[in-house]
Amino acid sequence: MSGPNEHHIVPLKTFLGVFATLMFLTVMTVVVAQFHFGAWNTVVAMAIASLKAFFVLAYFMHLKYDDKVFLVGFLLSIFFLIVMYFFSVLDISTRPVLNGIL
Amino acid sequence: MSSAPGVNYLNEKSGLWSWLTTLDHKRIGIMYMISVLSFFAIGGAFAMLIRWELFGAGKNIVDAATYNQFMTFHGAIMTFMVIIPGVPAFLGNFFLPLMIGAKDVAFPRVNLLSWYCLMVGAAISFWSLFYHGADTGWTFYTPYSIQTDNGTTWLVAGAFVMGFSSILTGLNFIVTVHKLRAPGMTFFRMPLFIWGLYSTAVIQVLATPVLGITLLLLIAERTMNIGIFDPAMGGDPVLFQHFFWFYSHPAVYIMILPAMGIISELITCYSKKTIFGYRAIAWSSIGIAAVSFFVWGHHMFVSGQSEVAGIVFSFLTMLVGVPTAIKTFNWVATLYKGSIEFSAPMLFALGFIFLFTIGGVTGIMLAVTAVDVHFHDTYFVVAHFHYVMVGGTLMAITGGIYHWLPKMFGKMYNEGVARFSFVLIFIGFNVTFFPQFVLGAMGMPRRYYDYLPAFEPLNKVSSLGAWTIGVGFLFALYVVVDCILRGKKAPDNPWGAKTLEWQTSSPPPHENFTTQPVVTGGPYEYR
Amino acid sequence: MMWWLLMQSAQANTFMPPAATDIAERVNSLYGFLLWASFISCVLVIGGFIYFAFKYKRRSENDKTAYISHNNFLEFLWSFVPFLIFMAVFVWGWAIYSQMRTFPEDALEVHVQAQKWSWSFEYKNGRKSSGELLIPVNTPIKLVMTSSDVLHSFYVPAFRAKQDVVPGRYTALWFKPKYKGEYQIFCTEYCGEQHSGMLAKLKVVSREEFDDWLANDPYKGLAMEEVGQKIYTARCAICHHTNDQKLVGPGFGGLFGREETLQGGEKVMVDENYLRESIMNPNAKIVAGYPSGQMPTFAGQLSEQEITGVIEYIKTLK
Amino acid sequence: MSTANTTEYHHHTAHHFDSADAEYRASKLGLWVFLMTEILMFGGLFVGYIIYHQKMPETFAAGSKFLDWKLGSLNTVILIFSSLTMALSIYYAQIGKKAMVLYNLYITFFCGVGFMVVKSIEYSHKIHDGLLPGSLFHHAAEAGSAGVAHLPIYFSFYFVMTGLHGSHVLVGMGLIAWLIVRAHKGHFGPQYYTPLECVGLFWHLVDLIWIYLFPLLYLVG
Repeated sequence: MSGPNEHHIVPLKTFLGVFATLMFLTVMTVVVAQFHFGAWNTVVAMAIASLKAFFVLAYFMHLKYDDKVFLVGFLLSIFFLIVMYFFSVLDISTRPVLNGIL
Repeated sequence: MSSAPGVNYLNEKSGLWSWLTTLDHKRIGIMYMISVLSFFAIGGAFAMLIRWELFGAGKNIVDAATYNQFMTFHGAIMTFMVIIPGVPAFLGNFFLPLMIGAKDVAFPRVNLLSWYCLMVGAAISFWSLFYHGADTGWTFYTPYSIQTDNGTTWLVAGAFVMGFSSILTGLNFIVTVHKLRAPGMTFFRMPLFIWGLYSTAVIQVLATPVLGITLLLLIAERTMNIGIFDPAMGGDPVLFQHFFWFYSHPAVYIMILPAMGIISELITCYSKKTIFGYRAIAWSSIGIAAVSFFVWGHHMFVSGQSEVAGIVFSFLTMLVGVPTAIKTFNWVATLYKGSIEFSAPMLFALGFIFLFTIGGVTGIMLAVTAVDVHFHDTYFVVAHFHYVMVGGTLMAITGGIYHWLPKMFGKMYNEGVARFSFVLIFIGFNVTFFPQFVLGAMGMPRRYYDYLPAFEPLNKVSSLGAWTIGVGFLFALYVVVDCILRGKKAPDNPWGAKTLEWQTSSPPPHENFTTQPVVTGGPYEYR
Repeated sequence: MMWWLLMQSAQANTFMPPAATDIAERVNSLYGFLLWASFISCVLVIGGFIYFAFKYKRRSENDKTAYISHNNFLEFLWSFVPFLIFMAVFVWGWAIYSQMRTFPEDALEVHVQAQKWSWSFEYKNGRKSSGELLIPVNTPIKLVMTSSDVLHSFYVPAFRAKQDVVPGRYTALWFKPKYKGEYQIFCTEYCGEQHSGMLAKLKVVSREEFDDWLANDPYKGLAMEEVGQKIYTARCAICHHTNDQKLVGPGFGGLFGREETLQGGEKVMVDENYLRESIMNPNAKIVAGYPSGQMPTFAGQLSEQEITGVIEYIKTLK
Repeated sequence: MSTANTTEYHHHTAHHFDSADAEYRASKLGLWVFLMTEILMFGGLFVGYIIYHQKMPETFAAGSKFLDWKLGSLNTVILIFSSLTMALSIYYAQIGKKAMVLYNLYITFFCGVGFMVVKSIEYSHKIHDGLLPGSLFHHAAEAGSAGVAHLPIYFSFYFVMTGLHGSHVLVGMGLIAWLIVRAHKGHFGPQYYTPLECVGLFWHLVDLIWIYLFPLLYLVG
């Protein structure tokens, strides 16, 4: 067992680097939104957002250094969200055309 | 903080204030016990009134509007205030730390907060009665729940707050199991009740927030008419059902998984035999918890859900049947070559297997799409889930209360009356709900205030049975009160059980164990 | 042989109403199989534990018990065998379910409109009826259904047919009745105060009788208030008495010509205009003591003749 | 600020934990479990949003035109910066610079204030224009010939999602204020910074949710 002293300390430089990356990605997402890729706009926006989320999670939230239980928990909650989305859409997208009034 | 002999968690401090501000998991467990039993009495009273109204066709005691309120409050109280907190928050709170050899749960303040959430949520729910009550059924289906002109918003808000209680309990249990096990208590040395509670906690944490957001949207729907679930505004009412059942189906397992855990404890203890297939039962708890998130659409086979979705959900529902079957067979196998004592808790455990088996096989019937089309929203469904929730969970809670009364209060209960209460409840239960299977097959829809004359004889039988259950539970209540007030002093381990909670004094001291227990083997080493 | 006997007896509609379509008979066979499979499993499990419980009853406090931790073969067996049975009934159910969901091309379409708390039906030629669905025997019928207020569910037990009726979209249901007769229609999705009264009759008649009926003007030779009385029975009686007793809404007896106080304190005279407005736009002027939102609109559902008929009928109720 | 001079604060480990470290680890696990519930609660909303976005893309495209992406971007920058300062406050606690802990907490708090100010400017515009959820909606775009069906639903999602997020920012600000009070008393140092770490995780999650909300609501059209 390690005391709190031995907890991993992320160096200051890493934090500043992550911040710069996040700023850059924010500019990117705004710039990219000006182009019209049709349905791909959402995909690109979500991809950039997920990249940003990765940096926040890995460094600001220390997931990269911490107990892997936290990572498992986080992924578990994302997984069940996908389950919720998948099965709801499975219903909605396969309803017969007759029902397409909405 | 070693305590003097004779000092235990009950008498170490006194006064109402010391209870309301306590951080001891055992005292919080007792407070949950009092509240859950009170809610059970209220919900039970509604059940008695429902069966009185349904005793004959036409009006018996109240009009249709009032009946719908009875039906709604019976459902909402029994699910949100009785069965969901019943096992985890009451028995779990008291025994989880004891059974893993911990001094308390990980976050005692959060634990107390969860009790207050339940109380405040319940108060808000009952507040709806000042606004003409609520008549949506506990499922709050839109758009009826948006349109109905009464206190439904309060009931929904109450359920929302009670959701926090459930989440906080689950959170506490997960951390406690991970971080506070006694030395030597590996995951696979934990009693199966703990496995049940742990898998329940996972569901509580992962599913309840979705109920929270759904109810929040429903409140917004009723106050601002936001239209997300309202077809009049372009919303999709069937999506509400998806959101609702995404929580509420796993919630069914919040109700039954810890009850199954209790049964594993009772069966081993009263047959003095190690559990058959420990790992299979432990893993099946986790398996049920995981698969429970994939099956919610079986509540929606005729809701306007697509055919493809119906078939996929039917298939996945079958998968949940397998671990459930495993548990049942393993309990039966545990009895083989045991030394079985027909004490009251064991009778409840055996009663559980009896009723749960019937509840289980009818569950498979309902999971078959083509057959469910006929049974959906009929009394067959009502009978099925009462067999599981009452015949399962409530039988387990009652058996568990008897089993652990000596530990909780340090006193013995009246075995004779306890067995008598079992007989009444068991017989009354079957008389009430078996005819409802037949009524459902005949085609009587649920949530009906009035019915066709053809349904009358069986409804009469059912009502008579319901009152028998009511009397049975009064006897059970007598056993509990009598034990607390007049019971003979109990030894530390009256049943010769092997799990850790019996290795400390009865009632346990403030920090549960005077010396830190060290675990060297499995939980049921009856050799 | 034994098995055949069992299956035969199971098919005899155990507790269910007599099956009146081919699909209902197929559901019955599956249900029969499930009943027997369930019965046998219950006997095995329940019989098993009762036998063990008595055989290994505690003799003394010092009983020695066998230490049996697990048995992989047994555990595999009782996981795998149920799994096979579950898969079998799943596939069997799937087969029948997809027949229920596959609509025949040549089906006779009837439009079903559900609202609190009545069923009304409209045929292709514009013929309407309420409270009674008349269909020809041995013809596939497709119901295209929608609701104008909340969820309802259309259920005919004898056909093993059920489908929720959802506002804002159409859902559909089909069946092909084999026998002439009268069947019960229930609403099986909770829809408020008179949910249990939201019933209707389904009459299966011969093709000729049906064609006659379809071509008929239902109100031929009836006086206005008689037209109104018919509508009253099918659509209004669930909430309004003919005397002056309150049910869900006010009783119609003595209503006409009375002065009522509205929720805001305003007074209104119950005349033809007020009655018409209350039928078409029920929430515009609610009399004090009644909740709003209970009554659905009948605009677009009743013809001019029918509305006038209802008003005239109310006038006759003293 | 003379916090460094006060006598060393000694945190009492709760009686049921073996060590301060066990308590630290348990607290963090508890907080992560709590974050899982937050993810699922917001996630439910996101699922609803995506489903409706797929169902009525024109409505959502038209709706997002009414939002000011510049204000949205400004708020994104503010929140990410506050996440940085929050992380730095923990960093300085770990290396024992108590004054820097305080500065960073103050900056984080005022970033929260800034976020809420921008948010309230946006809200008051929407309220003024009648771009409100559901039946409260009374903007001309719905009635006009160029109107899009179901536009109120877009604003239902907008207000529910940003409202719920905003309430989380407020809660986070309250927690940071509490941290500031404790930091003034010199409670945090290399030996004990559990509250900083836990509130920090919560604050980052609020940031994380905004990272998804911003493109979904303001940009994707």
